[in-house]
Amino acid sequence: MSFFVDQDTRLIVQGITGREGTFHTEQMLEYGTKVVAGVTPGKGGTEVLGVPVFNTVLEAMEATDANATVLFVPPKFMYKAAYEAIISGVPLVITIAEGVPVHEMLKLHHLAKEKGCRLIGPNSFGIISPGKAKAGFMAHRIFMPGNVGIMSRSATNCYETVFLMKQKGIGQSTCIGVGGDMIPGSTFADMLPFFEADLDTKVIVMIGEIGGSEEELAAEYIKKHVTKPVVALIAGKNAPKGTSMGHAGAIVSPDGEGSAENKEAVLKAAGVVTAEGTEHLVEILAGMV
Amino acid sequence: MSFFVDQDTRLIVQGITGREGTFHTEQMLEYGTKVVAGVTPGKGGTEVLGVPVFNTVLEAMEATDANATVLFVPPKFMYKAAYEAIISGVPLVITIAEGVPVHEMLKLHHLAKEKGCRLIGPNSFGIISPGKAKAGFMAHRIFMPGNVGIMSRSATNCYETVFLMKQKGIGQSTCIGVGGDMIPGSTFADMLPFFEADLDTKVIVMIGEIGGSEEELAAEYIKKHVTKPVVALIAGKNAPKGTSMGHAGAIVSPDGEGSAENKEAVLKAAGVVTAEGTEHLVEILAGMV
Amino acid sequence: MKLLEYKAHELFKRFNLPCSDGNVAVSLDELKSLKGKVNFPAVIKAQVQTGGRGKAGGVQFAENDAELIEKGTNILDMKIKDLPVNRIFITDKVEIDKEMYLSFTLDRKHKKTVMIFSPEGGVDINEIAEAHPEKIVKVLINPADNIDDFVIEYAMDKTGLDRSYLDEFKNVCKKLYDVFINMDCMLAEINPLIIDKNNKIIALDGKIDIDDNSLFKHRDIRIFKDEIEENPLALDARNFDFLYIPVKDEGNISVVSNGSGMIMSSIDLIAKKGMTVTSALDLGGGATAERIKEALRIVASNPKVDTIFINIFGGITRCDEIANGIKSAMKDLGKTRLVTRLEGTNKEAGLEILKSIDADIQLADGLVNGVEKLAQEMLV
Amino acid sequence: MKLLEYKAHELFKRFNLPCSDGNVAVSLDELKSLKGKVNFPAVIKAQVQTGGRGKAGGVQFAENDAELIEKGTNILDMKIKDLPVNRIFITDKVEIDKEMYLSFTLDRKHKKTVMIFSPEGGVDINEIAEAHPEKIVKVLINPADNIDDFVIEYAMDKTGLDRSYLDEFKNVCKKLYDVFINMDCMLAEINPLIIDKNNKIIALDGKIDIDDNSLFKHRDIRIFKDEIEENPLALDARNFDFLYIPVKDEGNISVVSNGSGMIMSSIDLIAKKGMTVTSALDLGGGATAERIKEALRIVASNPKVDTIFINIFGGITRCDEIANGIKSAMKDLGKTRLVTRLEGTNKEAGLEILKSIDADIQLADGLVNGVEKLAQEMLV
Repeated sequence: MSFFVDQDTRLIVQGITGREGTFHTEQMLEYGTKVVAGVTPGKGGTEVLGVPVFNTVLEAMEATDANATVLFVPPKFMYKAAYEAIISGVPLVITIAEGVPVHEMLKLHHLAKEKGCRLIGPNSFGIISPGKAKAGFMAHRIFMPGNVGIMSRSATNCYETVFLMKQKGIGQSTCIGVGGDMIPGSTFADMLPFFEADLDTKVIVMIGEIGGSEEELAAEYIKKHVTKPVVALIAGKNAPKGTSMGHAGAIVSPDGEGSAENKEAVLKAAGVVTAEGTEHLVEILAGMV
Repeated sequence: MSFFVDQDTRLIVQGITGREGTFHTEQMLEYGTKVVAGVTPGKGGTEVLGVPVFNTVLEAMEATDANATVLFVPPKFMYKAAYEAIISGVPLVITIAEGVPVHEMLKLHHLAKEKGCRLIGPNSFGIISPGKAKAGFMAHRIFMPGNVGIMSRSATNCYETVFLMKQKGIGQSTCIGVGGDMIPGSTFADMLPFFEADLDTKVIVMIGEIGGSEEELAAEYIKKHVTKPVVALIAGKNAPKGTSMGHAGAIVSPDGEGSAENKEAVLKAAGVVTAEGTEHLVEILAGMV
Repeated sequence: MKLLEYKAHELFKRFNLPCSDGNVAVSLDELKSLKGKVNFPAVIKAQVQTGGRGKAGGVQFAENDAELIEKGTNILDMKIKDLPVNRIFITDKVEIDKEMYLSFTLDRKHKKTVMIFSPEGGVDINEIAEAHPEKIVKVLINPADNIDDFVIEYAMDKTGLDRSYLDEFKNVCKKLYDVFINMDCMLAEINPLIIDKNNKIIALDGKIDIDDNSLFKHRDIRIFKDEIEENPLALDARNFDFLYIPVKDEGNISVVSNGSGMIMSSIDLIAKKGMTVTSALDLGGGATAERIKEALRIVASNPKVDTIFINIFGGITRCDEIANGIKSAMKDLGKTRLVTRLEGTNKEAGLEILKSIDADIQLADGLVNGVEKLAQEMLV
Repeated sequence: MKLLEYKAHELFKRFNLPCSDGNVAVSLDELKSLKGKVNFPAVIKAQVQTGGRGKAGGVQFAENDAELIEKGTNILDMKIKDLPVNRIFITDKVEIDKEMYLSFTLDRKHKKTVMIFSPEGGVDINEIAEAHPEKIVKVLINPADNIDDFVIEYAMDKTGLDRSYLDEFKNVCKKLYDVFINMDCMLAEINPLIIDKNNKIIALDGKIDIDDNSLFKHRDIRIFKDEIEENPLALDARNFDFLYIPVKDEGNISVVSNGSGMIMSSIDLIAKKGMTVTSALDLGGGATAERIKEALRIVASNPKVDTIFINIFGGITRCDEIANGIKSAMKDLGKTRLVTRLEGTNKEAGLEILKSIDADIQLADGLVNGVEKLAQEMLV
């Protein structure tokens, strides 16, 4: 099971009857995504935009043979909804909510791995394969098909990047928001084998930021297993220590762990090209593709 | 990590200070097994037969770089000891005790799979690679090196088989007791890929019995993935329905599920040769190796 | 171990499952002492470890104390399928609007708990499965997990149980799951689970089967095990930590061996030769002469047994110990014939001892040879 | 959110961790009312969100009520690192035999809980790590699991803590783990964890840091958040659901943007040009004109800010709304200079509005161009 969202994706929207859920279901349908079911406990039997709604993910899976779900539910209900999706056997679970309690994400991170589920997010814009399908809330008009695969902790830095790419005529194979929270369901390193194997991806872009060790772990993996060129941007070089920069995950420990300097050094040692900012990143890409 | 026990196995004995633990540690050492550590809570710092004893598996692992553990603990403490071994990261956990509560084994079965641990037993005689090493309590004198790989739910049927094999000069690569309880940590199907890949194994013997679906699941796997010849024996053809035959697992449901007839039919359909009894089994083997 | 209905009911009460009050009586005196405690109309049910009590007259209704005593005494005097009714269970007669089925049991193939629900109930689940397969839903639950709300809702949606029962149904599912997990059940079943005239869900009758290996955790249940054991030989054997297995009523051979696999193999080969085993006894490991003697005594005390097949493959068990045990048992065995196969540690010493016994003991070399000797013996 | 010592102590008590009694006072009156409740000798400790209170005189001892009142009042009048001492915490002075360290925190790399223990304590864990690395043990714990006995025993064995403390140490570990899990802690630390003259293990001082995102589950803690927030602008911003981030004291630029990534990118590029950002404000999604106005007011109210860099990449956010917000904010901003970069939905309409404003607003096309304009502005 690839984590890519494309024509073969049959998507469930959990929280489809909510304001956000309905709005983005419409957007996703418009973009060509096969939204096959919605789930809202207590609203089973109804329809939203022609999509049948079920009380449980289990029933939605059985009735529609869905293979992915995106969760438009508030952070305080995220754990319960993602837990249900994982236990019900959905192979790809994409979570949007920002500010999920850390202890709940710790549990979900391991639960998903143990059950063989690919969990994306939280605090993620979702996944888009431009021109094919999207699962998430990203402003899809700025994306265009191409051969750059992007994975990003930040939505806005990804938007800025694809916006500048479009001006230069460079498109994307797949863009994934791994999310800005402290504990992601899936990490950069988890994504790399898929981008490495993906025939549509020629160059891999990693938009990281300060905090945590995901970029370092990705560098380790790249060194050993990735043959495609990787370009990285680390945001937050000038952020003060011990202060979260908005993303719960973007925080350098008082002892310096998670600093941009370290991340850039490790990435460079792994053969990754590092950019100063989004415009610089796109300049580098223009010279590559 | 192979599940085979051989010269590279560095074994922990949990419950080493107990009567059974000490006796079989002596037996295993005599046979050439590298028993590197013992674990008994509260007895840390002592020695048994020159083997250092630790309070916890974690410390034993760190101090000795062990890669397997065998549990000589009573059934009512098996859950706790196996749980500790799995959580402490021992890759191979062999459990001997008969009569572990079913609900505890259900939990351990999944826990081991989720943590990437190979759990063998319970109600198992252990694992022996004749001439190399053994981890368990089997009467090792009747085994001899050779190229038949055996996996068995029953200790006595395995003994009888290898005893008869010896008379015909046929030896074993590795013999594994998957155990006679209702819920095994690892199943026949879990063992097959290892026997299929093992260069020392030419023929695979499966000594099954009534109850459960392990032989059927093995047949499914054999059909798809096993190229080596497989010979099987199903004990309990004449056991009454709904009555356990001693092994907690050897019970045919009142509705006939787990019957020997069904197992033999499915195995034959998968290309497996089935034997009437242990002597017949060994006759078949004599014609093969 | 399978609990009798009244004991299952006691567990349901303990775990706060909704069920009507129940009373137990083992004698006329106890029946009389129930005066004023029973709600009428009441149902009186025989408590026996077998099915078909309804057809046998083991379930009757009482409208008042007089009827209760008359019919109760009547049932206490019955035998159902040869089993004496030692105990009756008296509950309210409930007005039933709908009968359903709910159980938790093990799925050995997936190594998980399976919840089985059907809005049709009152008969055996296999009958429901044949008549209304679409009205049965099965959901797997991970052994380490709680039962999730969504599993319960799924079961309702799939079978069409009205969502107005959501809260009550959730409550029953969670409580029965508590019983299943906390009591180490192999099966926890409510059948029928009824909806009464007031739209309340009530557990009317239940079956509980508890994992024997967990009984060290459930001492209160453990003490009932002997009480309900119907086979005195099995009881006798358990006192020596032997396992006694009744095999076929019509047989005349008993197999005594060490190890479950060996016992099954022996029975299979014997059956293949057209003979019939009536019982088997597993000695377990490390049997002493004294214990062998007891084992032989136990199996021989079944008058149907005229031949004992002793099949020992000794590892830790020493063949001379076995032989000495046989020797000292001989005077208790009367005319019972013995066929003995010894293998393993101290085999020769064992055979010497057996040859020295002045009795009809056939000695065999190997299991197949043993069964052949047994066949010859039968011809004698 | 980091709890002050007295609040951490309150949690320790709630979860039955062994610790001495404590009292809090915010005023002379409260100090007086403690008469008879305090055990002497006592320690009086200033409660401030900063380190180094010991050196500043914020920790003192009292032998009797008179001293308590004198020294307590004294501390309540202090400022420590510019922060007024609003509250003091009074506990028993304990006779210490040994100071140890125990904490549970997150290991982001492994996504697990890590237990950190050292039989050396009383100073910062990083100091212990430098001086006695062999005396620190770290063990990973799976997030969904309880803390197992063997983990605790391992920690003892590795550090050489005498096994006579096993039961007491297990108790402290399990209780602190309960705090960590049940209170959704980022950090639950006892330092020093002491052994007193009677060989009892006692939690003497603690640090608790609770996950802000979990506060909806912990209403009793939530109400303390505003109370301890030291930055009035951050508080002001939170009322509008903005996030206000103090960056560097010495800067003069404030960044207003939508999205954490965009804010970090802006600060990075600005720093690269040799300019210094003093604060940033994250608008979040879907800002209206009215909210933009409030955001600009908040960042401008810091007298150090003479320039605001507005960087909006609008998706759902509409650029004309932003422009109208800027327009209506102008009269509040005084001499503050604005550099604005708008991109996305209704960009042209937004630019038209901005051009119509009679004020010094630099308009930029793209982020890099924006930072260049900002650099030019600084030269003016």
